[in-house]
Amino acid sequence: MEFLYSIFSFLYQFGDAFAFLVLSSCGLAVIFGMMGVINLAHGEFILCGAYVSTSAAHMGLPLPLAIAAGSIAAGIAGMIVELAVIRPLYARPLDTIVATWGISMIVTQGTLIVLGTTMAGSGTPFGSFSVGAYSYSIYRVVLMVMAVVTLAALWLMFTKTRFGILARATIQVPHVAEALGVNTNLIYSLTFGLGAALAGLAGGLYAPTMTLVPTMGASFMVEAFVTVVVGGADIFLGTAPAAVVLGLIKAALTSWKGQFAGQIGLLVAVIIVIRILPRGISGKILKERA
Amino acid sequence: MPLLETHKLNKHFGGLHVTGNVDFALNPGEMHCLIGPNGAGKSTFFKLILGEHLPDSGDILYDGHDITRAKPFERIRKGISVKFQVPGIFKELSVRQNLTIALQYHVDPELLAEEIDQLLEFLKLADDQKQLAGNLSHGQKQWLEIGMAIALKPKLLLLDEPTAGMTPDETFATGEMLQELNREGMTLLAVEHDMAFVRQIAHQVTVLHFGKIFAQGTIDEIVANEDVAAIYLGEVDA
Amino acid sequence: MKTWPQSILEKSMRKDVILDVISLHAGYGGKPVLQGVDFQVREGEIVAVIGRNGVGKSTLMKTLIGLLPTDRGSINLRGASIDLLAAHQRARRGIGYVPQGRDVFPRMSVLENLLVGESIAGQATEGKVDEIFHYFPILKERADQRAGTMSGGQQQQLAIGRVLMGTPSMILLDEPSEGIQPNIVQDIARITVELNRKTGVTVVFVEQNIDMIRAMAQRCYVMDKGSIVAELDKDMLQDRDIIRRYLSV
Amino acid sequence: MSRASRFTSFLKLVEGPQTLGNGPKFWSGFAVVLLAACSYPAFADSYDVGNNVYFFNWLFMALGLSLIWGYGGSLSFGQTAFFGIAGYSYGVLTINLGDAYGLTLFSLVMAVAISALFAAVLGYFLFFGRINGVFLGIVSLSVTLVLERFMAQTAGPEWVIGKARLNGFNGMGAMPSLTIPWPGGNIVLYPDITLYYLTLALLVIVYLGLRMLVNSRFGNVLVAIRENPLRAEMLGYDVRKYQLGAFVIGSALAGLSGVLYTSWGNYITPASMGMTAASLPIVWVAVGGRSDLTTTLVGTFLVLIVFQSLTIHGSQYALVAMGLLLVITVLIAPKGIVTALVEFVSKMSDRRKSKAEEVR
Amino acid sequence: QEPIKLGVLEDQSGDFALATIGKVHGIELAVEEINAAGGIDGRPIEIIAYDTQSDNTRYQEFMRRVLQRDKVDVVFAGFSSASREAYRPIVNQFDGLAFYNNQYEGGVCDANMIVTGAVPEQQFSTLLPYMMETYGKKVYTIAADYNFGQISAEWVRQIVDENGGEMVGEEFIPLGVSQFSQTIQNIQAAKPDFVVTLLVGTAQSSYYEQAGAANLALPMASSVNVGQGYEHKRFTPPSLANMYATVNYIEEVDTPESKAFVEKWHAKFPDEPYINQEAENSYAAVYLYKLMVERAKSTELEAIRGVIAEGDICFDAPEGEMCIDPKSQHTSHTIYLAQVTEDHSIAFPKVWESIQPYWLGEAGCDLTMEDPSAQYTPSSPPPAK
Ligand SMILES: Nc1ncnc2c1ncn2[C@@H]1O[C@H](COP(=O)(O)OP(=O)(O)OP(=O)(O)O)[C@@H](O)[C@H]1O
Ligand SMILES: Nc1ncnc2c1ncn2[C@@H]1O[C@H](COP(=O)(O)OP(=O)(O)OP(=O)(O)O)[C@@H](O)[C@H]1O
Ligand SMILES: CC(C)C[C@H](N)C(=O)O
Ligand SMILES: [Mg+2]
Ligand SMILES: [Mg+2]
Repeated sequence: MEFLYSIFSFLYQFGDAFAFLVLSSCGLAVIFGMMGVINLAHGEFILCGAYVSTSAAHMGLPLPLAIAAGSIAAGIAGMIVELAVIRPLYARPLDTIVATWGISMIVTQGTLIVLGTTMAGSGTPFGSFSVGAYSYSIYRVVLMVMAVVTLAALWLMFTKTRFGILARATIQVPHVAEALGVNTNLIYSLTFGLGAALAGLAGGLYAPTMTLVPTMGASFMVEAFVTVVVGGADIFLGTAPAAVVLGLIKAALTSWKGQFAGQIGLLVAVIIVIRILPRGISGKILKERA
Repeated sequence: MPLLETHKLNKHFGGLHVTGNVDFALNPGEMHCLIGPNGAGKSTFFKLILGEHLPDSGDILYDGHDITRAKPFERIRKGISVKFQVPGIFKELSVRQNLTIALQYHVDPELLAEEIDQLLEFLKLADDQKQLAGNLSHGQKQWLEIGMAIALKPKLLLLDEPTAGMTPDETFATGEMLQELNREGMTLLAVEHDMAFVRQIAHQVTVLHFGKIFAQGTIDEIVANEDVAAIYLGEVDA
Repeated sequence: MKTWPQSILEKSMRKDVILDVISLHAGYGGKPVLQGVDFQVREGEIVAVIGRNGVGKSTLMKTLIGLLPTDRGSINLRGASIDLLAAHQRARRGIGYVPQGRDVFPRMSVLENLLVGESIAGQATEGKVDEIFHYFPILKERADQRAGTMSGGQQQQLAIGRVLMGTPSMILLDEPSEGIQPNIVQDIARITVELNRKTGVTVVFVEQNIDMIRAMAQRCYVMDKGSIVAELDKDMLQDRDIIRRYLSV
Repeated sequence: MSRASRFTSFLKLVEGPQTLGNGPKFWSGFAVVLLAACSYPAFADSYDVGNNVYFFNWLFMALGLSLIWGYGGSLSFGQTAFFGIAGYSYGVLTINLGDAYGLTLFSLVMAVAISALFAAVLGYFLFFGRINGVFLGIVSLSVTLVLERFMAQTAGPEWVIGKARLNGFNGMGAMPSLTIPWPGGNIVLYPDITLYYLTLALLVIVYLGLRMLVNSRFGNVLVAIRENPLRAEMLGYDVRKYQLGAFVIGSALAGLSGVLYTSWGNYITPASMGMTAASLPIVWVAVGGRSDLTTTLVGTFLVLIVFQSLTIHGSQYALVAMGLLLVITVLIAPKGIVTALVEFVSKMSDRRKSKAEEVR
Repeated sequence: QEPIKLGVLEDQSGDFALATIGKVHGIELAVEEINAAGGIDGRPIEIIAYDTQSDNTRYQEFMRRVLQRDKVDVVFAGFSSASREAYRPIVNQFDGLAFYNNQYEGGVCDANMIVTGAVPEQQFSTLLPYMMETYGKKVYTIAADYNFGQISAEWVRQIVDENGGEMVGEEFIPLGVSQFSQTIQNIQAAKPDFVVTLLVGTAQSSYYEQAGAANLALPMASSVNVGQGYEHKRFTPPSLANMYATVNYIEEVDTPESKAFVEKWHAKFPDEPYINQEAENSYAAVYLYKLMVERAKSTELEAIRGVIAEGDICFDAPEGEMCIDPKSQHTSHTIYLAQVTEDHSIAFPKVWESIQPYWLGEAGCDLTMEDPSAQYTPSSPPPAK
């Protein structure tokens, strides 16, 4: 029995790490994988989702709706940013690093100035459950489910819908896509908006469990980057397996040697993975297939 | 002794056998054309010779040395040079700089400028030498790349569709230029679909089909070959 | 206000003129390339554009489809100016464009590449994919291969198949024979002519391959230094040497 | 070629297609700026002198990144790793060796060498593993973040090298400043006039040296690799070696920055390898115009000054203003603000010239 | 009269702003009061403040600026110990006087520094015996993985040991980590009687919400949380229920002096989310400085240190009396045991008056004799004489 309990607890910890990796990274992955843009303002879209959903919850909106509101708000913010700042930069993707870094500074400090140093949380719903000697938060299980749902929805959207095909075409050879009748500006806008909305979703989902401060986005960034890199440029082939591998590494190291080991383990994993698979997991899969 | 030899060269991508047991030999001083349907494996064969792809099995001998596993740049330093099917130039550098980079280790620094001027003249790019190479028209890019390839003064020059996008006159001029270089001792292997060009320059022609050598001979023999006509030439009057 | 010469005005009013290009100027960021291009294409025609390297043929094609802005002059499609339309809007009006150097979507499968072409029509057309596969069997065989790994000639076929997916009423082809094996060059010429007969599609193509020009073109414009310098009619196109001469103007 | 002419042709490399600013006009401008820089301490107060030394400290790292990224095309997001390694090395060495007999100068050289060595090892894995593009950026970022995390937890007494406590997140202090042995009393290089001249001299040497490097054949190959690595390889160049070479040189310069910074403030901290610190060099270099040494130098210096004065005068709005400035710069000046200025000025002077000709 | 220049380097933006904007306000409030009452010996105080943006290099830049360019008489600077260590060499180089008005890991023995914040011996020697008596002797520590956390954890270990308790676990969390599922489980596995939480930074404080959600209903003790980051105000009840923190001040302190203080504070800064202990330290520090200057009749460092050496620089702060210890130039405090209740209100089950910062002096730091300008820890104390 003890043994089963510890298996459950490991699975729970793995699922928890997996959910965090998936949710914090998929917005970044969409924007990076589809558009080649390294979005250093990713954390600020998460912030946007968290703040909006928490405010909505404070105003009495039920939690699922509040989270949706956060995600939508971040998506709209993303589309605005894309229009104003990112669009002129597609030809020189590396410059987006600087631009999004600037945006991140503006948003973080702007939030501090306008909304103050912190926002009161809304509290984690659903309570807890126990297995053996351990008690667990139910909401964390919801997060795990949401991670899986998000991945599935993304996969369907990009492989089974026309939008996915057009989006990938637009990113790969924009002028030809345009000449074939694709409204590339609209595609860009929607793709970036989707990435931002996913970041907002992560923010909304994690908001009840976290400190709400203007710099909160930063605590998602390392995990997000690591997952995207290990996954490689193809987000659907890459992100899920990367999150599995990294989730295992993180859960195992953290339970064995503590948080420090878990963190360092993640970063070292990147270096090792890239050494073995220079194009990430998806690069490997694609090569095999071709 | 042949300058370039391959023994049972094999390469596959997934389930697709792109070259299958290719035994090929190229004698020094020869001008050889490689033709064959689209997707026959001609470019892949080039990439194997250059080391951009490594073969699954088989050997490549160059000048008596086994270069099967050598790094691309090592092969180049042994005297091979190439123009790709899709022009590969330094887009954000000027035409002149493109040539400088190709020539700088092959020419005495004192003579470099002069040499480049000559080459530019020859490539009809003298007027455009300050242009960024990326802004050239498609045909001009082809010219530039040929220029970089011959700047290395290679013993063996590989050309993948050198005249694509050129007018017939330009194609002819290119042919004459290559013949000139050949007279000076360069061996040449070219992939082409333009039969007039092949007729103009080729001593020998090899037809590749599904990664295998399908026919070999002079251009007249090849044109007369009905099987080649069926898979490749159609009713072209070459 | 600028007044157009009477004859051109007249011509542009003619009902069967599908494409009317008047004194077109365009270039790259201040560098002029097209310096007053005038020509007309009638509905259902196949017209070739020839000229030496670097005279501006591809630039003309890019300007027609809208990838480069018109600096001066105008482009009229069926009598209406399209100068202010973005490329995708022009495509939606039935212009298909096959760029020089093919430009397939490298990291997408062959089939996905074809599906993008549907955007010209704005919707999927039943049975279209099979039709394309019929014209270019290699595409069917390699439907799942990543387009970037197809051979040069295969990519060219894909690029042509891709625009046909959208059933365009006018196709702009930039050097379609480049890198294609001789018998498929003949096939492409044949297919184009066949399509033209069957559907009345208008074709404007840039080409250097004399055989292809002769096999396809009903009329031919010669370009030099950014403008049209001559026009060859059906009879002149019978003579290889004339074409050859004009190709090297 | 005679030795003399070889030497002059070597010197001629300070000019060439790979650098902006050639010809007598540029060099007279350069002389004026240098002169102004040399006489600056005579007019400025000691705070400004020391503050400028502080700005100078960072310029080496920026120049190194320009070489690696702007010229070589490899975006390294982890230059601060070498900065930090050299800074800590200098601290450990000088705390153990002391500041007598010019040992601090020896430590400087050693610390830079250590960071170069580390760059060589890391770069070997990266470039010989054919890692490039964004992935290179993120791996190098990960390396620097690992180092930061690691150094942050070395607070305990067990983390000591010789006499030097690493001292975790709080940072390592109490290392001596650079000291020049001098008959009749060592000269300690506090952030004042002597250090100013020393750093300035180093800067001029590094700048001119790099100009010669990028205009040399090595530099030609480097930009060729940036433009088209496959083509460069097919011209017979071992691409990986050139990339590694540039990476090591650029990283050693980041190391030099680290040593100078550590000696300037007698302090080095893990935070100097963190995410923010790692982004800064990229921002400096991109804002000025990364593909040229001069624009990088001027741009970095400008950004440092502007950001500092914004912080002084902008209170809480400073960070917002900085962010806006970055976004606007990137949008209106694609090749960097300094390059844009240069192009604008030369266009204006062209126009004036042609007008003058018209009149004639 | 020539004003006395007071340099202020505090983080008004970035990671630490949440806890430190109040420090600037505390200084402003005190200065306003003092100036209204005629200044220090008739000289008004002029504040010269820079925003250090939670960035160590800004401390280095601005410390040089205030000392060299602005030529301030005294500087109040720094929240994180890293920032203090970043500027300390510069203060030493220019022989300036700096106040560090912050609770920290202790051990700075430097004649150019005056510390008004509380140190571990003041907070733990009070907190831990109480907790062990009340809840039991098995202790689990989670601490930020850097100097403050590690040294504080060392103190915890030592005091638990001295009081016959047992450490059943200890875990260090890198700064910036915000996810705690595994940590929560590790704690459950170790079955402690209470948890010592030494979490730093806003990301780490997410622990409380997550532990609450997982129903980890263990009592908690802390020397930094509540008193600095007012977590009980930011998280929904009852996630901090049964948290005990030793603070030298927080706004809930229920004395007439404190109430008056809170009132005048809110009159000036109506939007202040919370008055934490560092805000009060900073406020009191201005008065302590005033006292020293008046006593010394000078702002010269030597003169000031002279009056400190006399040993009776004391001020009746809102928390109660605080005095400066001449040997270490640290400050004695009234220590309140703040208990967070089920609904996140605060009770004070216990108060200790005038707790001395004893350790440094006992270990051998004596600034009246010599100035090593060093930082010591229990495991690396001053060299024995
Ligand atoms: N990386 C790859 N992955 C999968 N298939 C590939 C890859 N590279 C080439 N191929 C396939 O191998 C075959 C040979 O391609 P190759 O480019 O050598 O043809 P080619 O003879 O040069 O044709 P063309 O005349 O059209 O240029 C083609 O069917 C192509 O689709
Ligand atoms: N992106 C560009 N930027 C600047 N100039 C360009 C650009 N593309 C082409 N040019 C210039 O415009 C002129 C015309 O180029 P264009 O590509 O239209 O020629 P073309 O007639 O299609 O030649 P080819 O037969 O070689 O394809 C050339 O001089 C070329 O250098
Ligand atoms: C507890 C902390 C927030 C402050 C403390 N002075 C430090 O070491 O950083
Ligand atoms: Mg090919
Ligand atoms: Mg063209």
